[in-house]
Amino acid sequence: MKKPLLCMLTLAACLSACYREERPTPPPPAPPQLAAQSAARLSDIEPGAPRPPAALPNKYEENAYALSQGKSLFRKFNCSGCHSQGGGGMGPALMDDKWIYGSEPANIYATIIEGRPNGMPAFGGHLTNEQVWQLVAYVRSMSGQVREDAASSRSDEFQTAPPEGRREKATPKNAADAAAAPRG
Amino acid sequence: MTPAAAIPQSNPVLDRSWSDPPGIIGWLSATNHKTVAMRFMLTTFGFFVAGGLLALIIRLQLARPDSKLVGPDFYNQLFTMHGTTMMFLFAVPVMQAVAIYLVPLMIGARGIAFPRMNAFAYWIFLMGGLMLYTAFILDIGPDAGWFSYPPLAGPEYSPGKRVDFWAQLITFTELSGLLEAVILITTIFKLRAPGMTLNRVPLYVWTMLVTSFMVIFAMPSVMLASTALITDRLVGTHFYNPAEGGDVVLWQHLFWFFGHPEVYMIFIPPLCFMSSIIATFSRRPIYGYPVMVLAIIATAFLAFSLWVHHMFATNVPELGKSFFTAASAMIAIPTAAQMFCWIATLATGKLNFRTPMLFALSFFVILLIGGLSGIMLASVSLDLQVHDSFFVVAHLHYVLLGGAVFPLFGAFYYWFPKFTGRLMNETLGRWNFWLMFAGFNIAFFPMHIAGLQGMPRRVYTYPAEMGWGMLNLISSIGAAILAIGILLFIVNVLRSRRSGTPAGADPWAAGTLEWAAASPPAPGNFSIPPVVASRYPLWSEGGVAGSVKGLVDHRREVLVTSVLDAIPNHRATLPESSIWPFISALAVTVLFVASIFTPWAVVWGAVLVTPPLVAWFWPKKAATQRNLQREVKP
Amino acid sequence: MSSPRFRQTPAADIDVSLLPTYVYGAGSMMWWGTMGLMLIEGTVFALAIVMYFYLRSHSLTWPVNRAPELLWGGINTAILLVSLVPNWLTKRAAEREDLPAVRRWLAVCLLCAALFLTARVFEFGALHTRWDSNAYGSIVWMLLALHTTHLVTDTIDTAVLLVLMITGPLEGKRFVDVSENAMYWYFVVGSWLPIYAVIYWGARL
Amino acid sequence: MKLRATIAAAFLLGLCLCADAQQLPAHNALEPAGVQAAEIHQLWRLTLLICSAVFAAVLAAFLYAIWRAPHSAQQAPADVSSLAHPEPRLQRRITLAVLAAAALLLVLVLADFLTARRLAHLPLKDAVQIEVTGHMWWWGARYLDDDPSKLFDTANEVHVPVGRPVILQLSSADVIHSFWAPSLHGKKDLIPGRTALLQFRVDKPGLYRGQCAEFCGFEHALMAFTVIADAPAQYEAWLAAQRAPAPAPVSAQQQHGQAVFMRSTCAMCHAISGTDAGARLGPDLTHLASRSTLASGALPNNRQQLAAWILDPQRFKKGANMPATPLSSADLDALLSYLETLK
Repeated sequence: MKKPLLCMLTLAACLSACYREERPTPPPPAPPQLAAQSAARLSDIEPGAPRPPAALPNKYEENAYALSQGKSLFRKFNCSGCHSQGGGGMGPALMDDKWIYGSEPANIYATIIEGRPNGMPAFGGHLTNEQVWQLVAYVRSMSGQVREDAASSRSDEFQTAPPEGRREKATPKNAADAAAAPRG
Repeated sequence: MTPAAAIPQSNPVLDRSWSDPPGIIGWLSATNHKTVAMRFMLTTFGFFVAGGLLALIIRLQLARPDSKLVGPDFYNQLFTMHGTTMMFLFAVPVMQAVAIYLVPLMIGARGIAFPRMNAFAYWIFLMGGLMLYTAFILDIGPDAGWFSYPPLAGPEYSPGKRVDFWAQLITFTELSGLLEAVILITTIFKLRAPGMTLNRVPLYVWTMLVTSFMVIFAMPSVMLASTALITDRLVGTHFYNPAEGGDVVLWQHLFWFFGHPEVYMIFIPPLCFMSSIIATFSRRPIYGYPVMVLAIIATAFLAFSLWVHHMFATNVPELGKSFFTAASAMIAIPTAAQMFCWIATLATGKLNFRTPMLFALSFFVILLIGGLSGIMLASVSLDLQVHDSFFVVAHLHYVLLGGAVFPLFGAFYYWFPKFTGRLMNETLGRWNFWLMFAGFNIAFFPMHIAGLQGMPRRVYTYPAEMGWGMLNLISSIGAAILAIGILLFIVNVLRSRRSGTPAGADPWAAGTLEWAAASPPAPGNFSIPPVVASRYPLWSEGGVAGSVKGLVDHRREVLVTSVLDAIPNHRATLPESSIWPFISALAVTVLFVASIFTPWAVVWGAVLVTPPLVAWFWPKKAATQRNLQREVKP
Repeated sequence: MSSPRFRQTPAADIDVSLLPTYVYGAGSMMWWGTMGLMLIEGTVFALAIVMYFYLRSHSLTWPVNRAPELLWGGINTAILLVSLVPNWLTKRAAEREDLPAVRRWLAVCLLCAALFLTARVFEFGALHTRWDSNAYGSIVWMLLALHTTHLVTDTIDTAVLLVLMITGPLEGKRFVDVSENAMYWYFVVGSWLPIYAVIYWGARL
Repeated sequence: MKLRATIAAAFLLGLCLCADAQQLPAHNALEPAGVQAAEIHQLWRLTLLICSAVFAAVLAAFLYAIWRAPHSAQQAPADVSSLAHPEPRLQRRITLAVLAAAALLLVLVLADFLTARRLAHLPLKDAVQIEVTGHMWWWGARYLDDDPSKLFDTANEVHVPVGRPVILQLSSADVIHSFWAPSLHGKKDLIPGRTALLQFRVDKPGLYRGQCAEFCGFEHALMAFTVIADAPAQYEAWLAAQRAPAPAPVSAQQQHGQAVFMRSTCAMCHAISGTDAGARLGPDLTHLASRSTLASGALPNNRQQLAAWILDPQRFKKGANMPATPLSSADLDALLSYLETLK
């Protein structure tokens, strides 16, 4: 009675190996065809009126290793130099609910690749696609947008904010939405 | 010659009151120490086989240089799981599992103290093991080594839940191990047959007493360490974060303060498997009973004073290191004394080389090599060279297989007739022994050389030009032979269980009390509990001086005696079988597993765990009524 | 007290049918079980205190934050010490099998535990550090949380025993349970004193 | 018997393999090339001798015991006379044996103590100071000098002068690693938050391999380094060369290669002194072409392997942190030509 049950359980388990735990990650999730779209956008970079966000899910948001790689890249590439661990400084805060250029993965991807006015450099070419998606996943985790069990825990360094995995999920307010909302 | 009390008699009333209830619910409610112990042994053996299979994949991968069979990710999980399984799910628990079967029989008791807690400890252990293997199958297998050094095992470098499952496994197994230690200590101190004063206690029971005390003092250390690790990972504490005042070496101290005594928890019980087997097959008592007991106690004490020899390569102070070298060398002395006593016993005995004896005697080769290489590792300077190299892999397998697994297999051959009523096949047994012995040495001896040639541990591959290929190939071949030996053991068990020669109560004409019970023992062990007057009651004239009368048969009544001299003190009634230990274990499992994902699980988990625990404790009206009828106040 | 007492083991068959069916104190298995648990938990506490001083020896400033306020810790210690009295009375009543007294004093013990747990909540607040602030905060919280776990367990134990003493079913050995529960409370109080010293005065040394 | 045969076979094989490995960088605790390793090797020989003697003696006693003792049937009555009477002869012999064991242990402990003392008292005057940092999974080395302009970084290969003591200041950038060059000295852990010192002296010129000895994650197995012991003059020449910044690219292709380096992923992690590339996340590449291996000893350093490594590091080191860099063949060619100038 127990054996077939056990076999079935094992089989089911094998088929559903946990994606959250996979590492080192295989080739990145299929790149959304951003290059073509963004090529068009390159000409009229401006805040306000972002395109309707391409709601493409970033699979890395569910992978703990990719998120931790993103965190490590964020630190190593000195993103904190401007964004200061996400709390904001010279650059905008990334831990809060305000998104100037949109909170969707594709928006953040474009921000990293193309840069934004007022100081955000374009990292296109300097980063591989995979690295960018890892960073995108991590940046979203900074305001609690990803699964709690995949987001990073504390780092082995001075603590400036609670670990990503323990942050309240902020409901993103895109600047565009805020502008569109009737003022009261 | 056999005293009256030693003749097993059947007593249907007694059997019924000590039997486990029927049906599936009854199966889950079982609390008889033999039932629980049998499940415990089978479970630990299952984990042993699983850990062994992992080891075979490891050996397959390392058989050739630059092998691409498994990648680093899976390999790291493999060796972590292998180490964790063997240390936490096999080596320590199997010793306790055998003990909860044998100790009550050896001390002439009808049951074990706290039988429900015993069942609970088993279920907790089983669920912990299943949790770990479920995680492994789901690719959440821990991959930071069985020693989980932070920061590698910490939140930053081990993202995801892999190490959390490891840390929770520690909680499961330590909880189970600690409870078993309390049960064994109480059983040994309070349930001995009248007349079994402390200096008549069988050596094996002594070792379990000492081991249980070691468990109590050592295991809290790793529990504390792993709790700190898991809170570091889950709620952001800073125990191991040097930037916030923590220290990664703190983990190493706590871990090895447990980890080194653990080796002795694994190694001390088999010492007295040896003593039991050698006495029986030399047809004489072990020479130097007081020396043996004192040696075990000395070993246990010293075991707590040498944990730093695992950390010589860190920057602990030099003078401190010399102390630990001296302590590590000193622990060889009691072991040497024990070995000399056994040799003396052999030299003055009348020998009979049956399979259990072969396994026991292999100790003199394998453990001797392991012990001597241990002395090399204890030296600060030598250790700097061989530490974390394959030399250590060789050493620890010589100690743990030679010191624990070979005697354990001998013990299985020796007590199998007691467990099942049938003898194991002798021819298969000899094949089994020689294959294991040869396979073991072929597998592990070359690792000494590989280590000296500079091969580090825990590597998933090595470049061909290092020239380690041939040594590793030999090792892998040896591992295969060893595996065939163990396969033969399984075949032998399966065959003998059905069609082995019927054994009778005492097939080896041995001297200790467990052989006075039937094979397999009746649910209540002894229909007429004995009174003891000798260390080897079944050998000495008048060793079983008489019997205990007046214990009630229709309840689970045991005679509680005094600690030192085993003078009868009172009659206690052990509780009925109950499903609640199982349900409590389930609730605790939910708490532990859920707390990997959210710290709040500790709070609502506690709410979940409390009702079954209360139900477990809550007395039944009928049973209370029955007890009241025969109650005698102190 | 007519039951037989064995001074030494008789040589031949012995009849134990007149021996008591339960005893108090070190003779009983329950005493040894409780002792075992206390030994385990005592080891845990001792090691946690060692951890405290180890971390302290590796830190330049200690305490890293403001030292904990003395008020709530002091109140708690006082409550705990006071609770020893009803606890002792409970133990004595249990061993005399005086059911009304057992009920009364168990209830007082429970009250003490409830008071203590309430004060404990404030005590956490008065630590002036969080578990995730730094290693000092982590170890202080761990010490206090470990002890609180024991308090909670023993409070639940006491509550269950009180209900049992009121509703039954009762037999003599249930009084042994009460007596052992009281012994465990001694341990909870006894282990608090060094922890209190470490948390409050270790930070001020 | 089987055991003996096994030991003999294993030893013989081991010896053959040692002989084979002669051509390569030395990596063997049994072939010391420096004074520290030699001290330890001496202690090893003494320990091995004593332990072998003890092994032989105990085994002989054991075999003698089971050879001498009579055999019997299993059901033969047991002889329990020893429970009543002491056995003084056995007692004397066992006491003697235990005392002998204790005495031998004392010898070993003393020898160990003396070795540790000698190791601690080796002269350190005029030592070369190198800061070694463990990274997942490569080694950074910084040659210290009182004159800050003479500082320079290199990776995975350290040159040291023969006959002069070397002090390594070991620290870690991430997890615990352990520095172990078996032919030179025992190992020392690199622990985050702490600094450890390792002193050694190489007495024979040559190449010595070492490897990380503390499990540190995916590529723990392929985290090797080479210590190159040069004659003093050669060493000084090497120092001078290393202190110089990278030469400017000359040909158009090399210049194009440098541009590729600067605008692709390379410059995010690697430093080349004398250029804009200053990141310290990967090995310093200022004098890459002067090194004999790539990827922490995983590959030989030549154009082909370098190209393969750049295009797909994970093919060689599955867990490597360096990302695969897709480059057109023209860009790759140019990049390789540029990197080859970094002598």
